[in-house]
Amino acid sequence: MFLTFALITLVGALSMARQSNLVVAGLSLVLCFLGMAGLFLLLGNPVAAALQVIVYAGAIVVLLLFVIMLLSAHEEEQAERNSPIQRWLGAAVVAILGAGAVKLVASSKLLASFKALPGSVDPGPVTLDAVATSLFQQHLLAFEAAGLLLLASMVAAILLVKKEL
Amino acid sequence: MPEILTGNLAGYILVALLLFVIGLGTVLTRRSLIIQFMGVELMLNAANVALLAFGRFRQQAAEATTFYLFILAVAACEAAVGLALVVALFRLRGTTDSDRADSMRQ
Amino acid sequence: MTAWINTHLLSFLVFAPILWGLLLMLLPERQAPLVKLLALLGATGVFTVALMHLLRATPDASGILVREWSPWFTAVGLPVDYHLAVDGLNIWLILLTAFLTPLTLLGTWNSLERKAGAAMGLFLVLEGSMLGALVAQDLLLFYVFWEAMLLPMFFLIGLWGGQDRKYAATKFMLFTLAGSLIWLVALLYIATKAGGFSPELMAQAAQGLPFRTQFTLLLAFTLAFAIKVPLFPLHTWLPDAHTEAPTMGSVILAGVLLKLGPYGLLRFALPIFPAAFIVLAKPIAILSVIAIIYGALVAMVQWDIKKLVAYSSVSHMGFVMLGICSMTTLGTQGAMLQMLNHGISTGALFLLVGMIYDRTHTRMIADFGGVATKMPVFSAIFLIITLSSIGLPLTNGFVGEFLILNGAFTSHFAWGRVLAGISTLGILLSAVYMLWMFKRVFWGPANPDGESGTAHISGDLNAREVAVMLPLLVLVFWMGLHPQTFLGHSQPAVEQLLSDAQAPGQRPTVLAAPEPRVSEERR
Amino acid sequence: MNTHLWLIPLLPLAGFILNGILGGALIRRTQGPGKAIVATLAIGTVVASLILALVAYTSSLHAPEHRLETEAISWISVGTFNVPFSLVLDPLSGLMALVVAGIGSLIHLYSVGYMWKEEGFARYFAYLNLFVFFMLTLVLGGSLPLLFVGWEGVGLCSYLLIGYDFETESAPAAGLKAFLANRVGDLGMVLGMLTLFACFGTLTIADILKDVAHLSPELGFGILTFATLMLFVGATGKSAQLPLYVWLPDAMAGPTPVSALIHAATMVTAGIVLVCRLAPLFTLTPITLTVIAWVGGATALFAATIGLLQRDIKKVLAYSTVSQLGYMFMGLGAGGFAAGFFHLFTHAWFKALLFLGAGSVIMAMHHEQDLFKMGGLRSKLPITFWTMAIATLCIIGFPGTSGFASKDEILYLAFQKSPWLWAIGVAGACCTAFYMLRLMTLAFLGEPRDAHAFEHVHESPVTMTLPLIVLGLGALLAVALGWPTAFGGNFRVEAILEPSIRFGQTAQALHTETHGANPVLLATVSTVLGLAFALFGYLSYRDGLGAAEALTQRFPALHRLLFNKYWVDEGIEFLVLAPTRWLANLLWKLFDVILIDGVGINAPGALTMVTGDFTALLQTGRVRNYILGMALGALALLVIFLR
Repeated sequence: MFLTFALITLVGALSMARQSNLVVAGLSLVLCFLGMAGLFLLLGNPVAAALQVIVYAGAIVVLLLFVIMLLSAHEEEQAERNSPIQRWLGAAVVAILGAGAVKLVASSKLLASFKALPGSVDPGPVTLDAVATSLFQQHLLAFEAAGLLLLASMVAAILLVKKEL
Repeated sequence: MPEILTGNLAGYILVALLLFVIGLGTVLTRRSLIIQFMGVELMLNAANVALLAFGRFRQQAAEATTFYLFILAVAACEAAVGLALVVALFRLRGTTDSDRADSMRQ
Repeated sequence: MTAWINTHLLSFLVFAPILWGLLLMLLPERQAPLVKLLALLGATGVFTVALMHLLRATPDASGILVREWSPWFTAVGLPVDYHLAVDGLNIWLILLTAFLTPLTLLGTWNSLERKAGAAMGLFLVLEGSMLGALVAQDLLLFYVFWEAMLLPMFFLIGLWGGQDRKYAATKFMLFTLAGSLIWLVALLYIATKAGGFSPELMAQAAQGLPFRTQFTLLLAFTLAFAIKVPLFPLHTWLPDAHTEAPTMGSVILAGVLLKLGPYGLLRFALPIFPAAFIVLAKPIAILSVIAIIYGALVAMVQWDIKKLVAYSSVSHMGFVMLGICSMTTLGTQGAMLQMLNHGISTGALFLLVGMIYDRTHTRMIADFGGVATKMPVFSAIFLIITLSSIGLPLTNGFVGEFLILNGAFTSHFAWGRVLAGISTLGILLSAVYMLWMFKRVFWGPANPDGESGTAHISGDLNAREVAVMLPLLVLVFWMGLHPQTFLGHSQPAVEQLLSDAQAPGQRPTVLAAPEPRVSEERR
Repeated sequence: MNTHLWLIPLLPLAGFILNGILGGALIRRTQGPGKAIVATLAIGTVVASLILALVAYTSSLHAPEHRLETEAISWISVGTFNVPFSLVLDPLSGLMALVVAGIGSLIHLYSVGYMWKEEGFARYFAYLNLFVFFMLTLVLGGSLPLLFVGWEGVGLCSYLLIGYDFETESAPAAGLKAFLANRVGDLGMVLGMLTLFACFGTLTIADILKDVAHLSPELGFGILTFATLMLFVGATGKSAQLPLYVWLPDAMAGPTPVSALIHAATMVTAGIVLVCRLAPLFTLTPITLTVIAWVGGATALFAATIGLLQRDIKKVLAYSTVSQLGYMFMGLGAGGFAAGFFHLFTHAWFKALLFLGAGSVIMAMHHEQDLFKMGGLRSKLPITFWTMAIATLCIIGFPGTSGFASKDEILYLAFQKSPWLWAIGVAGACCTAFYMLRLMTLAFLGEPRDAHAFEHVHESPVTMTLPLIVLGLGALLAVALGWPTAFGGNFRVEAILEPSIRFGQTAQALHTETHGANPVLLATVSTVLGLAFALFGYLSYRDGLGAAEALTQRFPALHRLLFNKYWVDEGIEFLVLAPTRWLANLLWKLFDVILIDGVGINAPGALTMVTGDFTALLQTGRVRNYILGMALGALALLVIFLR
């Protein structure tokens, strides 16, 4: 199961990265997010999985697609000029980082110490209750701050896009 | 079958890292602001995966989910403001190509 | 009020102009006439207060006339005092500053075409910071004011200057800043050794240092002061700054700002590093003589009147430095007097050049000729100031130069006689460039070109301009006929300074600041 | 005590201030009456000074050491350096003050007529009063700096008065030249004062001279020689000696009365006054005296030869003045301080007279100064002619005149110093006789060469002729002050000046090698030669210019040399001024602009800018590039920390 979802996620991501049609890229992103939601389920976290589908795959990607439609920018524009350095350096950085990631994960003793779930105390899936308790008891202030942030960004977005107030 | 493909912590972290790298690659190699934006979303989500995986394996799943929620909120804000900026730029310059928005050059 | 002034006179002198100037800068531009009036009133008020209180003050045992002293703050274990004092060394420089400011404001009343109010406000800020540097006795405080002077001057040149103002302002800023930053390093070094920023502590600490270290530190001190003087070959910022600055900037630059260099040397460098100073005095004396001759020669071939006067400043300030480096009472007293002389005559020259520039919008010598026919009063005044500048006896210039030459001639420095002999050439050359310029501008047939400067002159000086020049003329003759007024105060101070320098062992014990009385009251 | 001495210089100063500030406005308001008031004020102050000086001089004769001194008023005082304002009236300064105020008042009077139609009437008289003030300060000053006040002050007035016609091209240039040449001399003066202060610790003349008497011979005669040489350099500047004489001929651009007062009678003699004042000091330094004698002799001959061929009437007189000043220095250098001063005294009368006469001629000829355009003026200007004739006789040393007495004494002393010096002096005297007769013949005798101008010539007004007559009388009577002992006379001036010249001295200090000579024989030789040349001068020009032109064609090279004044001005321009300007430009353009500003200041600035421009290329403004940079940085950090 893990392998399936992981592959869905990575393939979605890669397809998003290489797609030239923006709409298709957005849809690939949805695929990627869905795979991620599956991974979250495997981690015993249905709350996160649900949120992932609703907010990311739903709201955010839809927002992206709306913008693509609004600006009718389905295709990437012609490049003004070639920048091979940027491309090759970028590719090199990505390659090194990717290789490094694989090597790191493979050789990490820390990660290896969490080889499997300590079976004796499987906490069971995360419940909405637990999340709510944590959210509204320990992190109430942060929650309020997040709310304020959302409000502020809403105002900012409106301000930026609106031609005249 | 190697252990990593069965869904231990290392597997999740590897997925998260690869997602991050793919996101970074997108930002670095693509010019359309919208798709670069998607790359950024991907990088944020890579963090989410790592966060939740660690939370699960270190017995603090509820806490991790709470922070996942916060990341979600920030991502939403970022998406809203960022896309608004893209729209504003398009209005101003008629382009969504990040390379053409280079008036910061001296 | 009177009581407050009595105890806080120096703070008043420093901060009143600064605050008043900042306030005036906030007023809108359309109020410019009012702002000018307020600025003039403020400057006159400061001068009146300074004159009334400083001349009435009686010196205490150590020669201090007025003092304000309280701890200020302690930074990384080094106490910094808010220590202001007036003694024989700075009293006349303070009065000169306070005197020139209102005169300059009045003299350039209509010179600035835009944002005149803001410029005058800025000018008051400049006055305040210069006064601050003159009265500061704590080296960190001095440094703060020293740097604070740069900003208003920078903006005066950069915003109200001539064509190349940006270049000139930047050059002025970077040149002086380069010197003072190196100085700051030395200052902090010696401060950590001394455990404080008072010159007395530093002098004690310096005595304990190896000679090489003392010498290096003194070099850093001297560099900052020499740039301000400016000493050859660090002088090239001056002609540009003078030429591009608006009249008020040039006047105060020549009148006061340059004096901070020699003053700093006398006030801080000499007492802190007496042994090293005696060694360094010789090369500086040689450089001063070069400056005297060089400035005069270069002034000779200038075609811009302001530039000519600027190079003449280099030459005159060379005399000041020579006097100080002679390490004799005669020479140092001469230097003290010459600083005032130069402030009066060169300040007056810049004012006069400004007056004719207001009428003709040109400063090129070739554009003039025959001005004396059109402006007889102006020419007469200009001639008198010119004569004072070339050191004709009975005017102020002669006394200063003569004392300096005598000082240099009788100094213990072996080459003193040769140097004094060479620098007499400066007296000849000053006559060459000043009178040659006078001849070309004022005498001879008028420039036949209809577009020339002379053709644009419509009238002689008006009452305001004459009123500006009259006090300066009075001073020219007063200082020439009775220099004792100005030498009397500095005589004991200079003697004390030099005897301390020659016998550094026996200086009085270090005084400490009084208990933090003032700061508690403030709370 | 003796406070009234102050009034002697201060009265003319008051006249200057009043006329300078109010005179111009007054004349603009009221024209004629205004001018009268200005002139009265100017003359009045000088005449008052003259009377005061006369009174003071008579009372000084009864004072101890024949000296009157004022109280010292503090001027400059720093530690041991003390220079007070103080005046001293002794025989030397008293006589000089009388000459200055006396001739000064005559010339003031003369100027009223001469300058009446001028725009700057008030300005002129103000300057003239100022000059008298400074000249009296110079003469009476009790300390060297105070003397220097007058010294520089008269230079200033000379500058202002030469440049009186400031709207012309030449007058300001001449004024500038005069001031600068004087300043060169003043450098010497300043250096001399510095040295004397270093030696004696005082600059009061009386104190210095008293110390000189006690100076042990081994101590510091080298430095004293330096000091006196420097003072003499100052004197060459003011008294127009070689090589600084060049300003005096040009100074003729000033109004003629000014030439008479400043550039003939008084200011230019300041150098002689200075040397006489410090006579005991100079006596101690024989090297300096020798230099003075030879410089004086050289100048006397040199200037006289130039004077031979000048066409401008004032230029002839100017070179004559330079030459006569040379005689005075020759006398001083030969140790005859009294003789030098006596020549100063007689010369003041007859040369002032010559200039004023020339002024009268020039005015009559409507400002024509070319001798070749004059001629036959005797009948039209009788007073001018006869008074000038008296002066001519004096200057060529016609036996029995004052000029004969003073010049002969100098020549006699010169012979004692060196026969060659005497020969130079006699040669100069011959030239003098020639050019003076040439001048008189060309101007007054023969046929008028400009008939039109001649028509309108008439004698000058009484304000101008009266001074001529008085000066003529003075020139004749000056002989009363001294007649060479060799001719059975009494060289009274020596005794009169004794208290000044031997001030503070106890013993006769001067011992020079003497060449035994018969004074009568010497005088006869020089006089006969002089008169012969005078006759030659008369004959050459009696019948117009023809004979002179013939001479010119026989010696073309000599003529060109003399006519172009040995190309001295051109030489100075080429050797001194041009290199100085070149050097100044070089310093400015090379050092200031290229080396200091270019290499030192702007090059690092430019380097910074260029570096900035290069690094700015990295700043593409493209967000992707920035992110790439960030990623690279992060990668580097990772490599560093995870390695």
